[in-house]
Amino acid sequence: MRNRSTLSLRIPQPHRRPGDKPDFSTIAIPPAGSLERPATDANHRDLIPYAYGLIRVLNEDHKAVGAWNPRLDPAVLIKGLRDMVLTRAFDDRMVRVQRQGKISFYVKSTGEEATAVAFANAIEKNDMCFPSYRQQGFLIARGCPLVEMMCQCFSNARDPMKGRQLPVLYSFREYGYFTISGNLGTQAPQAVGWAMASAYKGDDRIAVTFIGEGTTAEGDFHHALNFAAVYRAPVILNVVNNQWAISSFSGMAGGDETTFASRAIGYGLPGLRVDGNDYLAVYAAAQWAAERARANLGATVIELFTYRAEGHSTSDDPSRYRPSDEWRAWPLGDPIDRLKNHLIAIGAWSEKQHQALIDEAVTLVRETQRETESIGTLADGSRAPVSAMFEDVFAEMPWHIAEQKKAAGA
Amino acid sequence: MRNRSTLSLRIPQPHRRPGDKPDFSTIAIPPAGSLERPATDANHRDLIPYAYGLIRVLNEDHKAVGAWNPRLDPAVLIKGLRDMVLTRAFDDRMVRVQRQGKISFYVKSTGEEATAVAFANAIEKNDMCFPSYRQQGFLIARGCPLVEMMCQCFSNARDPMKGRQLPVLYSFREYGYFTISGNLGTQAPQAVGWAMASAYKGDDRIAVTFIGEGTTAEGDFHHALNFAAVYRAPVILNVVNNQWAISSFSGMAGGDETTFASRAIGYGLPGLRVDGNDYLAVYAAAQWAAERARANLGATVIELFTYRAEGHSTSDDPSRYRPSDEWRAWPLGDPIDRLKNHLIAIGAWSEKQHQALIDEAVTLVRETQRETESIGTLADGSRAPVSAMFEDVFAEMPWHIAEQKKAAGA
Amino acid sequence: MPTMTMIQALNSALDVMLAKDPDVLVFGEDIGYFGGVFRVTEGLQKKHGQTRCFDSPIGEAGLVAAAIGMGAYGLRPIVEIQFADYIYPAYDQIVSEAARIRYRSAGEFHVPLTIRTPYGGGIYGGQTHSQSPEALFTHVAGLKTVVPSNPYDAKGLLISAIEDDDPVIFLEPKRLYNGPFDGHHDKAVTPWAKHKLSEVPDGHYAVPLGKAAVARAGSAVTVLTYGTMVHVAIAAAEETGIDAEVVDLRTLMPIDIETIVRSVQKTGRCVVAHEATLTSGFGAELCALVQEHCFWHLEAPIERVAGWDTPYPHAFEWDYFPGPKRLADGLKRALEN
Amino acid sequence: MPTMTMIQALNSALDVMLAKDPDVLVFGEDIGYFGGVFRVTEGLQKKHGQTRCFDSPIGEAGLVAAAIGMGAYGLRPIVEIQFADYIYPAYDQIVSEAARIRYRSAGEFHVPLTIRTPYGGGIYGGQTHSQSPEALFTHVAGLKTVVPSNPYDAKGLLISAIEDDDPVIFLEPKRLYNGPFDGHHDKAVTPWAKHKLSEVPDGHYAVPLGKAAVARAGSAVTVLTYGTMVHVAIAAAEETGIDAEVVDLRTLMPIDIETIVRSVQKTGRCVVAHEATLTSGFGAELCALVQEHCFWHLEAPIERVAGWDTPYPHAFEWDYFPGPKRLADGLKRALEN
Ligand SMILES: Cc1ncc(C[n+]2csc(CCOP(=O)(O)OP(=O)(O)O)c2C)c(N)n1
Ligand SMILES: Cc1ncc(C[n+]2csc(CCOP(=O)(O)OP(=O)(O)O)c2C)c(N)n1
Ligand SMILES: [Mg+2]
Ligand SMILES: [Mg+2]
Repeated sequence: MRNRSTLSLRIPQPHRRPGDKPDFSTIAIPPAGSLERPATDANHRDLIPYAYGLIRVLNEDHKAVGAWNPRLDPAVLIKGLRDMVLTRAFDDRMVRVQRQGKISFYVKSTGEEATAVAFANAIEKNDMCFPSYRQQGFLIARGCPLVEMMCQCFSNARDPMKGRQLPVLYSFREYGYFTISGNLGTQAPQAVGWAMASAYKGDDRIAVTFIGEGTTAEGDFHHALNFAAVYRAPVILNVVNNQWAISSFSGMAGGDETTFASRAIGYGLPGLRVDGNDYLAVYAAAQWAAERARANLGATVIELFTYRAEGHSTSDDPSRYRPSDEWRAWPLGDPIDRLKNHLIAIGAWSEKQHQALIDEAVTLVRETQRETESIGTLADGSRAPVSAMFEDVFAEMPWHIAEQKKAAGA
Repeated sequence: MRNRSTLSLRIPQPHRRPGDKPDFSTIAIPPAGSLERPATDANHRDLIPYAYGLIRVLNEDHKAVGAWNPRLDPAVLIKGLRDMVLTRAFDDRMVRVQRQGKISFYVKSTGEEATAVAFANAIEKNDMCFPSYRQQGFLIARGCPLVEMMCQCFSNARDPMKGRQLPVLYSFREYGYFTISGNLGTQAPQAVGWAMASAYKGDDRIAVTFIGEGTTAEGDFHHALNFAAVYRAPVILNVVNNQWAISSFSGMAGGDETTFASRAIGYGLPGLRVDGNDYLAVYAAAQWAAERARANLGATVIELFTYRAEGHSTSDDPSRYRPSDEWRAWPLGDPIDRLKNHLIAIGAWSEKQHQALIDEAVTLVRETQRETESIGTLADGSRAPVSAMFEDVFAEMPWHIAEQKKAAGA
Repeated sequence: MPTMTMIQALNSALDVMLAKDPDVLVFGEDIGYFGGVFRVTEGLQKKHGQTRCFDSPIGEAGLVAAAIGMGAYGLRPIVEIQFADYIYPAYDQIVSEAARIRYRSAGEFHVPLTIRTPYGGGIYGGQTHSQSPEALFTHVAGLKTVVPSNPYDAKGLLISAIEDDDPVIFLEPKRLYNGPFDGHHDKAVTPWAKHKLSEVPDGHYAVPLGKAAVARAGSAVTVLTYGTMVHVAIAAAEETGIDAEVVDLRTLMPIDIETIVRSVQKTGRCVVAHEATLTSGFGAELCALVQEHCFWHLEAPIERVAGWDTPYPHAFEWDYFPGPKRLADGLKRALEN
Repeated sequence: MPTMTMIQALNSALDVMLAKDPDVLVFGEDIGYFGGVFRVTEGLQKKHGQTRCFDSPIGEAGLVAAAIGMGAYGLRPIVEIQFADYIYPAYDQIVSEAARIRYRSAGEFHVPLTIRTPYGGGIYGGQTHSQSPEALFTHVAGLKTVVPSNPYDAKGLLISAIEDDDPVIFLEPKRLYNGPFDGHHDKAVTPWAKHKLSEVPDGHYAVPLGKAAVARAGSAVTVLTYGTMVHVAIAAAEETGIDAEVVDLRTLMPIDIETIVRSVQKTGRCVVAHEATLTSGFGAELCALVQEHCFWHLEAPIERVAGWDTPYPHAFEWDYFPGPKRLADGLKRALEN
């Protein structure tokens, strides 16, 4: 008999828990500008290194460097900065509103604003977004009226979802924002189908979807990659790797073994790994992938490497499972600060202007809240009529639902 | 406005259909022995090239060459040859039996015998196989009595599955063969769980699973890869790429875009691409992966590149969707011929011995059929008692099933 | 009028809709070049082109999800699940997504999706080619569930399903594909051509969803059933001489309560029959509805005739299948009291 | 005896079984270090070790499949699905695999698997944190389905489920985790400590599967129910003064038909109640069973009180939830005739 070693079951564990010092020393951060920008029609095999690198544009001196620099007009950058600042102000306010018991639930995107905002600004207006629940920045960048978003969160009489969805699970067709599901991952292969439909019709619209790194473990992520590859669908599949999935660190989704961008390789798709807190890098990667998709060359997977700065949602207390000051140690910093510093470095912005921008955002959000509350809140009884509960199950109400509606006195 | 190209939907199509000449010119076949054999504890990143190469041992002169040569004793090879010949004889006979209306359904493994047989012979007896429906060679190599297999196919009174399963959907715990599901792909993540259990118990048993290339599109294949990677499970995940999934060519599963072995890369697993009709190459790859697994280094994905020589099942007529003589043009040949020629080339075998082996196999199968039919066939009324229909739904029969059993007069 | 088998009728429905509406497309495993394992899509790719009728990877969740995305874009996708037994991997996309998108988006998006799939036993398919999962869909708000029993209805109902703006689960009784089947497996197979409902117009017509048909008029007892079991029920009535009224429900959700109530109030007795396992089958809902709506008319307990509460075992095809004998027993029990 | 909340009782069941049987292990999303979003597994990883209680990737199909493989090896895995609403991706593995492996392998393999999952409404969870999918499991041959309504039963039933050699779907009424809830959402929350069934022994004990309990004795009408609705039914009886007998089914499959029949034969009237959508809900099966077994004792139609046939909408929590008022109306209707 051979001398056999005994097996043991390996359970991945993060190397930092509450009480530990934050430690990101194992994370390699290549210098900005170190990667070439390949042609958008490059063969996927030649793109493999991009799944393991990190596309970065903003360097330590706040300069935009290297081939991936999208060379954007300062006005374009200032719009992006404004969208991010507004997103953060909105998030901050909504959490406060939740703490006051005015809404039941909220999900912040703090620290990851660049991922959604840069994307929204880099693609075309009639492209379609299939979001998870953390891309409010996309909606804000697209100009969705804050009051509509807030009425949704308040489930009040003007909630465009008629009180049927949890706060944050928006649907805004007008702003190219698909109805958010509470079930993780389902949107990704739907985005592929939507993109296939655009190709089928001979249109030029592309789809963009966002999925959390934890959710890449769902079968639906695989289906998205596989269908996108097989039918060469014009879709961009973003993995927002914010390193946490509620209490589970990214290693639970396989992140200790390899990058999430590398998931693309096995389907013959390009996978780009991008500094998700670098507005310019995200913007550039989005442009690259959109150009490739529109040229009928199919899908791109983009891993947006970032950090979930706050709790998973208002129901979560992250200090139970990770050092509470980790975000401050996160080497890729804060996307808002980084873009602000860049704009200042190129002479297009100042601290004063920035403070004014924040003040303006905070005021706007405060006024929106006032307007929303003047319509009403679920807590004080403002909501869609009870009859709305029975509508839209089908296009036409069948007899049994009509009877139930009657029984409910609605 | 930018000048945009119009999108179009791409539907993959094989480059050969009925009436066309078989054409495998696009398939690159590297020479035998051209790949190094890496250490079994190599880092997965360094193994990426193996997902795109093709591990081959038997060369054009029927010699075993290169680092992957497992240097097996001729007696060991002759056992493998015998197992393959017997598998083919069994398959041939069962199809005839089906055509005679004695069984309802059958699935051949012709042309792919090496994939299952070499594996069975390369791993240990108490390792566990989670098969699809085309690994009868594994069972035969493990010494499962043919009469038990045949009784299952005949659904007769001695069918060990008590008439509950379609022919071919075996379960043989004694031979380390997990109960086959009619639902594709479900066995792969189950194999991972079984392997996790072995590791949990500190045992040294490993699991092996087989999945068709078409079935890699199921979510369960992804779950198998992901769970195997995350928990570093001692499991070997084989993809039998026989290039067809009923009428669908491998491009429908993404095979036009990249190799199936490369699916491993995105999970940080090694992926080996192997000449599936080269008994020695399959054996060697199995040994490599088993050694790695037993050393607590986790899973390996192996793409076994082969060709489905016959119809999908007895319900299928492949001449409807592919050139009927394709198999003859298949450049990797017939696994039985190749091993036979190798044994002859090394002076351990002769054409005469081979013919005797075939005759012996045919006789054995014929006698087994006689024995089986003497027990009976479903068509002539031999089967498990009707009460068997109601048993084993639960460990203990609940009242409502007992009542139904009574109502059925069973 | 031409006569058609159920396969031809379904093929014709797809053909008509592909020709009529450029937003209709059909995809699924093996359905393109090959024409499907039951040949329902035969010739459609050749006639309408590769992007109108094509193969899919073997990933039921992915294919339903892709169809949902297409539906959201504005297309009218029709997908085939090769056997109803293989629909479960897509169950989350069907239940959590297709069924709820209109509701959760307050009507901003909807999914005009048709999922066709062969169901039921009678072909020695064993436990994974014989299942009848209809009750798993009728429980889900937002789905319609349809089961035809003859070529004429099959075509008309499939056209209605495709034209419907909500997701429809369209269950095709595979044992009826090539001929009516009354459960007498030992008798010679009857061709559809001999059945009056095999006369099928070539062009477009619709059989409305939500409307049952009285397949056999009678006054002694009502049989509520659908799919293959319609023929079994008629056979049981003829053979026993029991004057049963056989209601072919055709659509399970929304159910045609009026036809049900009218019949049961007339007969005062009721048998519900399906191939699916008894417990929590759709027959349970029918029992509940009938006793709710017709309690004071019922002269005996409602009898259920159904598949046993076991998987569908290969060697026991005709012991499992609720054939004319079991149905006749059910009719007799319903008349006993 | 200590009093426990339902969470503590469930935690204690897991703790006892982890200590007793080295082949028991627990895994699921966020259940290891963190202790689960509802804290049911709190402290178990610390006490029993990382390989006994650990996190899983977010892939419900994968986690159930892995547990099936473990069960085949000889372990007794317990998995948590974070919310019952997220069980659908695992539906194929549950229905086609866990439920059928014993049968299809003729007993060679079996799967002693327990799937725990919080279900039901009452916490403003919206449509994807409030569902009651029990009927989707009771229809499947080979699965047992259990729903406790109090801490004592929760612990005893969970231990029975873990020790059972077949797969058990263990549905935990999440609204009862921290206290009994009778549907009066506007009243102050009652703690479990005030309820007699919060007295829970520390050690091992079993409440057998397949046995109902009479939660309130009565003679005017029988209420068949389970989970949260047990408390609602009791409240409705107390508040209306209707002498209802409330049967807490506890196990839905296999169902305790004797207790049901005994009660309905006594009262002659019956209401079935659940949170799940009405159509094809488990209440339909209860109606069918009751009218089959007690037809001649029934003095009025069986009434169903259930969730509406819509998704569970966030802003209409208490319009959707079948609270004491709807239950009282059901009782009255059952007594009217
Ligand atoms: C199918 C399904 N399983 C589980 C959940 C519960 N859940 C909600 S969010 C979440 C974590 C997701 O993490 P990740 O994908 O990384 O996204 P992030 O929250 O970090 O943006 C989990 C497990 C769910 N909503 N749906
Ligand atoms: C979930 C599921 N979907 C579809 C089928 C129908 N089906 C049976 S075999 C098969 C093709 C499988 O092809 P592949 O995986 O390449 O295996 P091979 O037959 O070539 O060995 C299909 C589609 C099934 N059995 N299960
Ligand atoms: Mg995350
Ligand atoms: Mg194949």
